[in-house]
Amino acid sequence: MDNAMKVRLLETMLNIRKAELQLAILYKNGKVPCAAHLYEGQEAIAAGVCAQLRVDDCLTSTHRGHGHCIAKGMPMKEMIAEVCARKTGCCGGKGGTMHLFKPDIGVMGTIGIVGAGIPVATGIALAMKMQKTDRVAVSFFGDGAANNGAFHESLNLASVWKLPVIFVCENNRYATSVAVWRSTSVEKIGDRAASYSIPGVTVDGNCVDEVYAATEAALSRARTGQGPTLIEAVTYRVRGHYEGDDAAYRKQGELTEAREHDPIEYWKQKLIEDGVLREEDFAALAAKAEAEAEEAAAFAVDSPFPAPEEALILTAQI
Amino acid sequence: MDNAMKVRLLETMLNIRKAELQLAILYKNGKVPCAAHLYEGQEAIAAGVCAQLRVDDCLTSTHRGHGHCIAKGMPMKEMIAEVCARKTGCCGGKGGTMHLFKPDIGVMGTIGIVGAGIPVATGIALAMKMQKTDRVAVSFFGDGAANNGAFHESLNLASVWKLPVIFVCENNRYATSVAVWRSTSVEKIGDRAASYSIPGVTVDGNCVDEVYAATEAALSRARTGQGPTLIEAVTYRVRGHYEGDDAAYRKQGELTEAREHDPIEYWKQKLIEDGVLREEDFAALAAKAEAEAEEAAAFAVDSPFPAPEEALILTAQI
Amino acid sequence: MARRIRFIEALREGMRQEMERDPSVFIMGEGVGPHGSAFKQTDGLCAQFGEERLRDTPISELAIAGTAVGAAMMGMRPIADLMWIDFSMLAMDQICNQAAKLRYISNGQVKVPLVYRMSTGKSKSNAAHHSGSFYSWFINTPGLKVVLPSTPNDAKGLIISAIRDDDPVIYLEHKLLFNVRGDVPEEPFAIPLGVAEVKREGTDLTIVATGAMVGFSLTAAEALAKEGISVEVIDPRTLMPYDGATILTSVRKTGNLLCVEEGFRYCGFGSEIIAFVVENAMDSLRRPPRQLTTMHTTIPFSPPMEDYVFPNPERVAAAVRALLKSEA
Amino acid sequence: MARRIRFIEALREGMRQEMERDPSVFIMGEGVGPHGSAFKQTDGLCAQFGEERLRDTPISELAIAGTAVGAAMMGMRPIADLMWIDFSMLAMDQICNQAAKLRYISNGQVKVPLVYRMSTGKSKSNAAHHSGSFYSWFINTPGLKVVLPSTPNDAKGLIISAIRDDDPVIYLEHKLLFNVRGDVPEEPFAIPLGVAEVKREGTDLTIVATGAMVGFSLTAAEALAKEGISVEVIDPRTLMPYDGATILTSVRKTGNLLCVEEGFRYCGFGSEIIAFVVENAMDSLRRPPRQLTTMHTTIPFSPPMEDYVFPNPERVAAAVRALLKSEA
Ligand SMILES: Cc1ncc(C[n+]2csc(CCOP(=O)(O)OP(=O)(O)O)c2C)c(N)n1
Ligand SMILES: Cc1ncc(C[n+]2csc(CCOP(=O)(O)OP(=O)(O)O)c2C)c(N)n1
Ligand SMILES: [Mg+2]
Ligand SMILES: [Mg+2]
Repeated sequence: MDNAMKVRLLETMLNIRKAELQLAILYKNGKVPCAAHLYEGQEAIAAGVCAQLRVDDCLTSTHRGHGHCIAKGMPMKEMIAEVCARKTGCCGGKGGTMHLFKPDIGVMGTIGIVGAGIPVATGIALAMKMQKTDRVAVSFFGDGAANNGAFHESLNLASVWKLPVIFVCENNRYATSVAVWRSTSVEKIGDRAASYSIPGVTVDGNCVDEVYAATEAALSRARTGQGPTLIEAVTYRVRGHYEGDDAAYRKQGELTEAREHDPIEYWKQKLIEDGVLREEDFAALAAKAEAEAEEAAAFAVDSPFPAPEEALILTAQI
Repeated sequence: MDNAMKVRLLETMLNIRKAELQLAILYKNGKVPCAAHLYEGQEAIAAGVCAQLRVDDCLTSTHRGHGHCIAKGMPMKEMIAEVCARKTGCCGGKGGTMHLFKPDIGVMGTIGIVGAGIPVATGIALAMKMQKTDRVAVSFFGDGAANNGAFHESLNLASVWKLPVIFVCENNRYATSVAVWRSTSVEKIGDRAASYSIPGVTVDGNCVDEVYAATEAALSRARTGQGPTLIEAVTYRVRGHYEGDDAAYRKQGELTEAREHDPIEYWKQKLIEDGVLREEDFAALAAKAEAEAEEAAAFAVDSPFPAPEEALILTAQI
Repeated sequence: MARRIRFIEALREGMRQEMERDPSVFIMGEGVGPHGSAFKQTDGLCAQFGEERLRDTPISELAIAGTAVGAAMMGMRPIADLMWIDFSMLAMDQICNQAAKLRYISNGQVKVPLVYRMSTGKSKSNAAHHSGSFYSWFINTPGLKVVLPSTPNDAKGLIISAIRDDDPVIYLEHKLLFNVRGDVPEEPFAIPLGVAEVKREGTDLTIVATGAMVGFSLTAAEALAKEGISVEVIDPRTLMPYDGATILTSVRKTGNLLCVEEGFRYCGFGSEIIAFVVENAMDSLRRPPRQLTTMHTTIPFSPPMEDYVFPNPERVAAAVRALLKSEA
Repeated sequence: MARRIRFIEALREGMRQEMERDPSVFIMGEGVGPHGSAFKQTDGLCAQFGEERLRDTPISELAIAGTAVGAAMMGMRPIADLMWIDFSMLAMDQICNQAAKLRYISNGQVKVPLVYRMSTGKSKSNAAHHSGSFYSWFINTPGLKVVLPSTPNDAKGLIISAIRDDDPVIYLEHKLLFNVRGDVPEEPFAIPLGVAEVKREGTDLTIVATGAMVGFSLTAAEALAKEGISVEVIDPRTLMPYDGATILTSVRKTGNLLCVEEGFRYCGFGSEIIAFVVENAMDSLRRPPRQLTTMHTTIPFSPPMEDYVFPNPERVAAAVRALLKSEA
């Protein structure tokens, strides 16, 4: 990884963080019409994976998908405006926080049904293979989704067909209020790869370099026709399940501990140690990201709502 | 395993074999109103597992479930009459070949949807545990079912809740026309147990002693609150997928080879070698099973069909 | 003794009282345990009954639904919370192929007494994957009963009946109703399944409405009364089997029928009721019956569009006026 | 040039010709490859197009349906064979939550051109898990089109339209029809979705029937003609969106309506058509409309019981007679 990439990873993480924090404010101010699931604390995963994707590679994501969109290159404005239900959002206000699309840069949908994006990504990879490209599909999903049948069926199929897809399981230790150990029968979700005869790794999802390295290996497999890989990236959901959730179910001290292992802080220190970055560079990058996020938020709030009747556009005659 | 048990296993296998062969004849003679999936060649699995079950242990099974019913103690007459759609069948003609029940001996249903019996057995085990019994549930299913989401979700849940259930995957090398290696991403389905942190074994499903031993271990785990086990029993489907299927998709020589490893023949030889059985004992047992099967077939054919209006009994007001 | 409590409290009280009465009743689902469920439906129950009887599950809808089937066959009375009705699409096989059918195909040797609870309908910008109201699928499935209460009282009386019923019952909880208040007796009571309630009497037109549509219709009826239009509002409460007799009696009296239905139009509950009424009492209809439903589109996220596609009290009133103005 | 071929051959020919024309079309499902599918629908296609385009799958209905969605979004035109409609219950989320909705929620940025093929309906003692005809669920879902051909000609013309359509289409194959013969043009042709066909003209009563019920109704009409009763038989062919205009025209002419529907009654297609007709043309109905459906019960296995619960030509004729004798 060269220095430019190192900085880019930091920038992406900062962009995601700042965008999410803006959304938290917008939510508090009543500008987001429904509960939203924020990605704070998991930025290293979206950043580390997407940094290596080409614009024509594709992803699917989940209810907690804002970060993946930003990392894949969606302008903050379009994401935030969509979450704020505006006409200028990436789906014109039809999708919302759990349904973000921008296919021309490979965002093939964040999906509100847990696990449902996994077979969809598998199908995207199938098309890529049948079309004889070297494009790659990535499916982001949570630890909770790894207990759903969609996970099992998709990984099996992708393996049998040697599809160019990377399954990225973000283990943030919770599925709503349920701690991962209470619902998941395996210590490392990455180990489930063995059931499908594909490589599986478990990395620290708060260390962007680890995520990056795992993705690099998976990508090279995928691009060269060797099939899928499962990456488990262990992280922690520092916010509630959704904005407004007080997360009273957390274990004592858990959150504080997690906050101490912040992915941005980790990477910043690393880059400073490596001499790639100075404190003031970081401050500048953070300020830039924050400014962009504020601007995007202002753009969203200033944008019009769609007209009521637009609801019926694209509904065809049925 | 004592000698009585050894002979009992042989008897059970013979009973299943003879009953199935009667059904093949009945089918040819137009006495079975639909295609039926016969169990010939897999008898060691039903026999080896069920021999150790108590009458209050329960099982669920599949479209290929006649053998499990016999092994669990269903009188041949009731099974064959049901497959022949008679009023005297175990479900009064309502169920049919893919839907056999006899809950008072623990046959909680053979189910026509692939994989669907797996969560049902899991729930049976949950009840057994909540009711503070030491009863055990067994789910029989095929290699094909092991690629279905129901498998994954159930094994995970059963492991998390440490339920007294044994998952028995009968790998007969085919799911309809599709060979197992063409649809299944793992060499040994038993290895998938690791995804759920439960023991998984792969045994020769044509060797009833291997099946018996694996079940013994699984049962003792289940009865003592240690949770589920996955047993893969490798066998071969010597008939077509259903009666009438010419199975043209088989590989050259495959069938002949499988026929040479017949589970009944194997066990017979073993018992003769061990001095437990003589040729003439075997002949007598086979004749007895055949007579019983013939009698059951005659009973079925002589039995009345249900009256048309019986269709509406149990339909409640809705 | 009745007192004013919220819908969600009434529902919870019904579950609590049944759990106290019958040790075979238990609840399973994602977050039903210590957390008390997505909408706090089971708040406090885990503290009372423990995690054995309030079982948090993985996100495995198929296994949740199927595990409930197996447990029910063995004499338990599971209440499986599938959260949003939308997620039940992952469990349709266990609900409609297994739970609904096993009693029949076993020739009555097993029964499957369970409740599938699901939240349903519009809320605030819940968007395409969390706004479902496709319960017509369950109505279409022999072997299932379907319940959709519109008041706290009905919520309690119907959950108790649903739990006690020996067949699988789909119990729908409308998200807009959780905080609605009403009088509810403290002691346990059962509202029989299959019995409608006339929520308002009237003489000019019959509205058949369910769930949140009942309140909308009552609001509309209030407004219309000032215009001299007398509307009768019937809430079937049980959608399957529905109380055809009460509906027919009303239509015979008023001569006019409007179905207000949050589900989609095609093969929906509104179409069903209209078909039922004309098959059985066409002669009593003075004008063509009508239905007001959610528009036939995927549900959009943004409030203006979302509001546009759903029924509301004003639209109900407008539909009544239009119907009464239509040619007899 | 038309020649007499079987339904299944017509269906296969339609798929073959589209696969020849458009390299983005492919077929996936359990056993669709070398084996040629459960009912031999794809017999020979694998030899022609290879296993890349006739993809055998594991028994993973959810993944099959979802993989089709992903591939379709990327410009492929998958035909996913789910075998029996009954198994689609395992894939409802991908069919009704994803395939049906993604074009809409993406605001048209993606489209999802795919076909889900499923065999449907009664056959010989297929019993509770293999006799489904619950396509009303799909009709109820915005974003889906639903097709159910009753003749070889329609089978071919509709599969071609289904494949070419830019939205997901549910293509239903009735098991009793696979071997029915009829005239079918050799060259490719498309029957537009949403267009009914009057399969027999008549003046006394309109039957709306689909799938195998069309043949039953024609047989009944033949018998009734001898009694002097003239029946018009309309096959909507596309169940969603259905051709309301053709149905209304017919009912305005005959004044009487019978729906013959293999699905269940409650919230079924029969109820839908009756509701639609009375909402739009009640004044033209001389007698209350009726429907003949499969009885509302899980499907029993044994032939006498099975025959008892399904419609058949005699029952159709009896229903027509009863309707015409009912009070006007
Ligand atoms: C199939 C399905 N079941 C349940 C839900 C409700 N739900 C939304 S998010 C969520 C938890 C998801 O956990 P995980 O996959 O770990 O993702 P995370 O929220 O931690 O990012 C649940 C249960 C849903 N949306 N879809
Ligand atoms: C969910 C589902 N999909 C497809 C089918 C059709 N089907 C019936 S049996 C079968 C093959 C099952 O294979 P396996 O599980 O290996 O059992 P076996 O037939 O080999 O005993 C299939 C695909 C079905 N009944 N249910
Ligand atoms: Mg999580
Ligand atoms: Mg098999």
